[in-house]
Amino acid sequence: MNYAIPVPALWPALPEILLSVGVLALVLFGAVRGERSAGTVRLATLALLLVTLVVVLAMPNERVVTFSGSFVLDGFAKFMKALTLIASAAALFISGDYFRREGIDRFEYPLLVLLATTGMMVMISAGDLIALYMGLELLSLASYVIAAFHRDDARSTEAGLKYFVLGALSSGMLLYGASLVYGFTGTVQFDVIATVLRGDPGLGAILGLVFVSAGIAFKISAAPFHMWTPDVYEGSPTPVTAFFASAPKIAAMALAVRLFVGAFPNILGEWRQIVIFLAIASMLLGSFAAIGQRNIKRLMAYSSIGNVGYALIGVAAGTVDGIQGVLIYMAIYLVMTLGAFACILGMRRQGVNLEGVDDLSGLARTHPGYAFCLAMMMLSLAGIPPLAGFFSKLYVFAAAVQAGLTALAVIGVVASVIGAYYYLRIVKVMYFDEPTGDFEPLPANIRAVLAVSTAFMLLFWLIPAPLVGAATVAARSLF
Amino acid sequence: METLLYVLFVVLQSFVLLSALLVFIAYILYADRKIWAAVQLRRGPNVVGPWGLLQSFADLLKFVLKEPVIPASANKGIFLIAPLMMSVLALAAWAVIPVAEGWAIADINVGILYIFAMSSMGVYGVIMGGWAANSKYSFLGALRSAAQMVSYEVSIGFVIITVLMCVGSLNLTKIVLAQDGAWGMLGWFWLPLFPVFVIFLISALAETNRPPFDLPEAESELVAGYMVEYSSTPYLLFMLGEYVAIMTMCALMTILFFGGWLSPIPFAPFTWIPGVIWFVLKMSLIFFIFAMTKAMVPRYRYDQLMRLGWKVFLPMSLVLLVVTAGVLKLMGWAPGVGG
Amino acid sequence: MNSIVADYLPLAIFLGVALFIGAALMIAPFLVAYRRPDNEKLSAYECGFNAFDDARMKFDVKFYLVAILFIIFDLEVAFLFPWALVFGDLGWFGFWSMMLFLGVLTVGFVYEWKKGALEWD
Amino acid sequence: MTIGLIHYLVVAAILFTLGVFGIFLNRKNVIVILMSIELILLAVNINLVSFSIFLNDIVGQVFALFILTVAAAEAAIGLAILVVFFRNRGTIAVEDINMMKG
Amino acid sequence: MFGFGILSGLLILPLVGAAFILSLRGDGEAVRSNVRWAALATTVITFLVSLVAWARFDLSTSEFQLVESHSWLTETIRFKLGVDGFSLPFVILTTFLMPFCILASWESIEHRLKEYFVAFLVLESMVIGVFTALDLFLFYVFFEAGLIPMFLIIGIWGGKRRIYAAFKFFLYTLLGSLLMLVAMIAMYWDAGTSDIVRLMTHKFAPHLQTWLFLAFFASFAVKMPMWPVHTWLPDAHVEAPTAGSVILAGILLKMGGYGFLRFSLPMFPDASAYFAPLIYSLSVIAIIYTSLVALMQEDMKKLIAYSSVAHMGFVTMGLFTLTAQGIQGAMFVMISHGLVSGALFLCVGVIYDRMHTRDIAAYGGLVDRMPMYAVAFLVFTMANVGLPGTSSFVGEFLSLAGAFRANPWVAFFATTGVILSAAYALWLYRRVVYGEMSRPELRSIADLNPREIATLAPLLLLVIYYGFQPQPILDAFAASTDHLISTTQAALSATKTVALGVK
Repeated sequence: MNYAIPVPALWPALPEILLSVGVLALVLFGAVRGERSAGTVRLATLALLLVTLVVVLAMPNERVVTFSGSFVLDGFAKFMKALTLIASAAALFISGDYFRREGIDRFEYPLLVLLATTGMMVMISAGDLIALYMGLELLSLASYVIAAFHRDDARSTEAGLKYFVLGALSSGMLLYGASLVYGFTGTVQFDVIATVLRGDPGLGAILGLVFVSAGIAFKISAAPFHMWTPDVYEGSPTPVTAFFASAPKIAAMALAVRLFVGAFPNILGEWRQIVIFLAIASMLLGSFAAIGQRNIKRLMAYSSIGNVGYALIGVAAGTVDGIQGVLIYMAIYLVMTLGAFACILGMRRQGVNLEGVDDLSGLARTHPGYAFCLAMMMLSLAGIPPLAGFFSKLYVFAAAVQAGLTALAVIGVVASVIGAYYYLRIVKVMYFDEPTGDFEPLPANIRAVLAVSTAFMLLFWLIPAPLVGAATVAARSLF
Repeated sequence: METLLYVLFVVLQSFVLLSALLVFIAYILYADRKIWAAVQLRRGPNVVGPWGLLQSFADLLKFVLKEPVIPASANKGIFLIAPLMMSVLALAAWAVIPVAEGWAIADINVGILYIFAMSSMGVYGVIMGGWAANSKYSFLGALRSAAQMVSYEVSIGFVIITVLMCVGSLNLTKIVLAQDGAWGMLGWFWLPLFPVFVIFLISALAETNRPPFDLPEAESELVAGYMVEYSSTPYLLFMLGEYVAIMTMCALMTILFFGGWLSPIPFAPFTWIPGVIWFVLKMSLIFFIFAMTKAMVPRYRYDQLMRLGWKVFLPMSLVLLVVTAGVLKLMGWAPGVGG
Repeated sequence: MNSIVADYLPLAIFLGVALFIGAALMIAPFLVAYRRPDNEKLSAYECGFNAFDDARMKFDVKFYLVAILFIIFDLEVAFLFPWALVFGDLGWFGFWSMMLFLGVLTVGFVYEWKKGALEWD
Repeated sequence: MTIGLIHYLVVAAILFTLGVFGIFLNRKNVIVILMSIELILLAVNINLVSFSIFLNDIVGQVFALFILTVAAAEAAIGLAILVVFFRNRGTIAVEDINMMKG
Repeated sequence: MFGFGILSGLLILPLVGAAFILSLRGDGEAVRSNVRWAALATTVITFLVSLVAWARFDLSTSEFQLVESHSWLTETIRFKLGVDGFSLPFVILTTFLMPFCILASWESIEHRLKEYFVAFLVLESMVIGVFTALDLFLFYVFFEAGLIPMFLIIGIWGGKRRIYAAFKFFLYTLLGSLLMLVAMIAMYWDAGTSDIVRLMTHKFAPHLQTWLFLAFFASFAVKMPMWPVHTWLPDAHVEAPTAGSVILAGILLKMGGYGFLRFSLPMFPDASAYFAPLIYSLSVIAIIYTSLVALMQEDMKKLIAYSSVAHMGFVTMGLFTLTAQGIQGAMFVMISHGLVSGALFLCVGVIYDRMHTRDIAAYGGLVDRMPMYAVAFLVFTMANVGLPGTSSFVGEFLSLAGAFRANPWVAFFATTGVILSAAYALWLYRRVVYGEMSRPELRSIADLNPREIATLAPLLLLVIYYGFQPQPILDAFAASTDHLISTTQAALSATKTVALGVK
């Protein structure tokens, strides 16, 4: 027996390699330089993320498989990786002021974000269950830590603890499902699983699928597996919440798509029921539970649950158009969320960061531009055209109707009307109520993110082609 | 029927091995005290039996007859299980040690992993005992002891890996046989892997809480560490566990670095001597080093101890591992399983 | 009897015998020794004082750090075992993979060192 | 009676269920939750290893090894967060993890 | 260069004006004046451009004209604009009413002037988009996007219960139109295109038509509004500022009618025929019931709002008769109502600006102090009643005639509605303009100022002009109406033939 393994093609994993090497180098740099290096490390991390983004974009669209099938590079991976990188970079970009002012500006934060990003990239490119698990855990472990990053704050640590417990539980479920899938199909590789399951899948594999779905539902915070989300979003430091709401969602959704469409395309009937259930539960819960919220971060948590529900509609369709819809949805959701969180980060009065919806009252008087941006984010989240958020919903609904899931689309529509109520409430507070106090001027980086995201929201409908085209290419690569 | 006979046979074997081991330990204890005494120009045990040779047995009797005190605030179940666990786990390691070719109760193919596991589990006994006693001295002693044991275990792990790379098997017999060759004791691993051997030796001292690393039970600081509340045979079992662990370490060193039962000079008159004699001799020799260290070296401070473990031994063993791997690979000396 | 059981049965038996010896020693004094407990005897030892405060107190987080570090490095060893076993048959790719792995760990180690996780004073 | 795959699977399923229930029904101590999580991962490993033997395919064991490692890292991080939480709140009782509600 | 035509120009012009207003800095009186003039100039220019479009429009054909098409979401979902005889009058109506809205807001809006005019201009652009869009999804985008500025207009510059009204307005409309969105998607997949022109010739299966019709109905009925989903309208009208009410009644309500004409009738002829009795019933209920409700109102705006609902009942009734008279009548009612109801709200605004109350009981005897106002108000009240010689008469008469052909009973009940409308409108007029001048504050009330005259006079002239000369308007959509009738009837008979053939 000879164990000598030929060297696999490394270039498809170049982005991941870059990020990993970057993390290691920056860890050393930070460790040697000490606490003063926080700013430098953040800048370097941003630069690294952008360089990686360029590398990702330079990758070919054709499907390349390496590391004995564990690693897949295709158009889908490219698209999702680009989104993830943008999300991480933006979330990091707006974090600096907050951490500095809270006095927790340590160089570990950018590095943990970087590690989480690496994990997400691995997840997105996963070609088998092991790679998937490794990526997922790299992401999760880093996430648990940054949730509790404000280690002297009781809420932050509680958020970290909750996230950890439920995250670990969900990993456990996912793994249990994965072990069953492995056992009953005899392989961990997605494409082989797909081939094996062509005939009668058998109870064992279905059971595995159920557990895997539950685990994924946890990770994307789809109801009824969402319990951790509101607490974690509320408790974590705001930039961390911004990060949680953007990048990992995208990666987890990519994971769901990879698994469902990549590994289980032949038992679509089985998983579609699960996904439909998750979608409906998430949309309704996201709409109803958010109505009573007074904390804007908590509100955004429910909003994100609802948004996952809409994105899952596209997954449930299981067609090229459905996946395309999911991709567009996630891309637009990303911009909206980052914009919204940039606004939330700007809510600062007398050195204290505020989180109450009521603190926004009369913002349109005191900061018209700021209020306008936030209003655009909220209306876009509510799915009002011509803002980009409408188109994200349009594509998933379209896919659902095409796949014969009209009832699902109708439920989605009803849920989005209910959801519109609480988004409008924020607009109302800002525009209709009297001001109660003034915020500090917005830092330049938040201004920049706000400007870009608002412009995106407003102008997407005029120039949708680049995103839509890219999503189409990406979605096709899976089929 | 056949199975039953086999089981009985193994039980018998186990009894023989364990008895021999315990008797050996009785004399090792005696030797320990004698050597210590000699270095300090005392006489050591000399009353019970000729030259005090039966001292250890008298001690045993005394332990059994002493009142077993269980503190009122202690967690009784765990308090009693801890010493039992410590000693049984230490003894269990001996199931796989080949004292001579084929002379092992179970010659399993992951022998070294098994020993590694068993010796690691000793820390549970320490923690449980220290915690269950519900006394500050024992609690602190247990923490210190646990931290110390795990710190050095890391280096020991690396050392074992280094040796394994030269062997290509986890089976203890194969490790010994890999050192067999025309060069005799010069072909054993202690010579080519000398720095690794030194690390292992010192780590073994720390791992077994031997002086100069006996911080957890240092009488000047913690009275008797995690054992402070113990008396009678529970105390005896802790002591027994420690000494068995020391013996295990000696045996392990013998196997890993000194060719196990092999004769140091690989020709006629010496090869006639049974392997078990060589094995015991080598163990005794290593123990002599242990005893002399105890007698001569002053005790470390706790921070020095941890510094040594983490900042000296860990990087050193890691570097040695990499260097060894590199050399083996470059020279093509690495053994193949079936290439 | 299949081979795994054949290999490990003696182990179990040996363990049983060791347990028997240990338990016998443990029980012996309870049967034969003199026993007369009193309050002083049963209270926790504290250099002659009456014990104040619970013994299960907060302790230095350093111990905990050591435990975490230990887990990390011991697991590293868990990966090294199979690697070392087939070391001779591994190609250069296998060799460098592990070197990379060790390198990553070393970076983590340097980080800990610099962060002062290894200081005891 | 020979011990076959199904027995291993049943044991794993029982352990898994115990773990899940341990998380949801436990109302006392967070450490118990951590232990339950380990129990779940243990169940997974039993599954993987027995499947690996049964299928005569090494991948399952490789997977199990990865899980072991990650589980340890997970436990380390979990405990670290728990320590920080304890420092802030002075308790690790499950019912005290309640600062945020709604 | 990019092939953008005059219709895009119409869309963009108000936005350009809005951008310009946004770029003005400061809050001084000079700036406020600039903002007003800029807004007025923008709307006037837009109106002039729309006249150009009218001039270029060929009345003799039912084809879509001034068409422009750019790639948009996909190759099949395009950014396509164009007008035909049905949509052009609405475009003109919109651009025409806008300057009056601006004028009406000249002084009554005191705070956040800039945002106000920006919202109006954006709203104008969106409304023009609705009437010119030739792609389902593009239509939907404009249709919904108008909600945002309207929401803000009601919510920021409205009356006491503005927040409640704004939310009600928004959520009602949103729910209806999102159902329509699902239907649009279904149409897209069924026909493989979202091009309205091509969809008009696509034959949807009758079963599918039913569902699509209901979904579109959900949206347009709310927008119209039809009884019983009209309840948002009185709230919105009452709370909105004057100009907001004008836009709402004058233009936004017409989107529903336009939607029926553009989608329901030509695309789902079978379903339209099938549901016509339902629509008749709802229309008749709306006409009679809301007229009765209007009688009970103490609030002037609310009264006019209910009267709008009643008039919209004529529109739906006329449309679903599927006769030439009915459709022409409905179109005419819509346009005339745009002028008349707008003017009535402006009239209310005039006295509201002076007295800050809309309570009917608070007024009385205005004729003594405000003779000019009394005349103008009289004309518009008459027009609202549908007296011959005003534009409303033509529309109501035509739609009643159509209804009579389709179903005499419907026409009979609708006629009662006309009588009731006379009752409430005249009663309103009597209570406000005649009677005792009970309150001392009224003694010093001033008559129309030049700005108000400039606002009301053109409307007054048009209302009377079209009352005598309806032909120019009727000509505008004559060709389109004929085309619609012929294709619809053809489709209906085709379905019948198929049904008979199967039997």
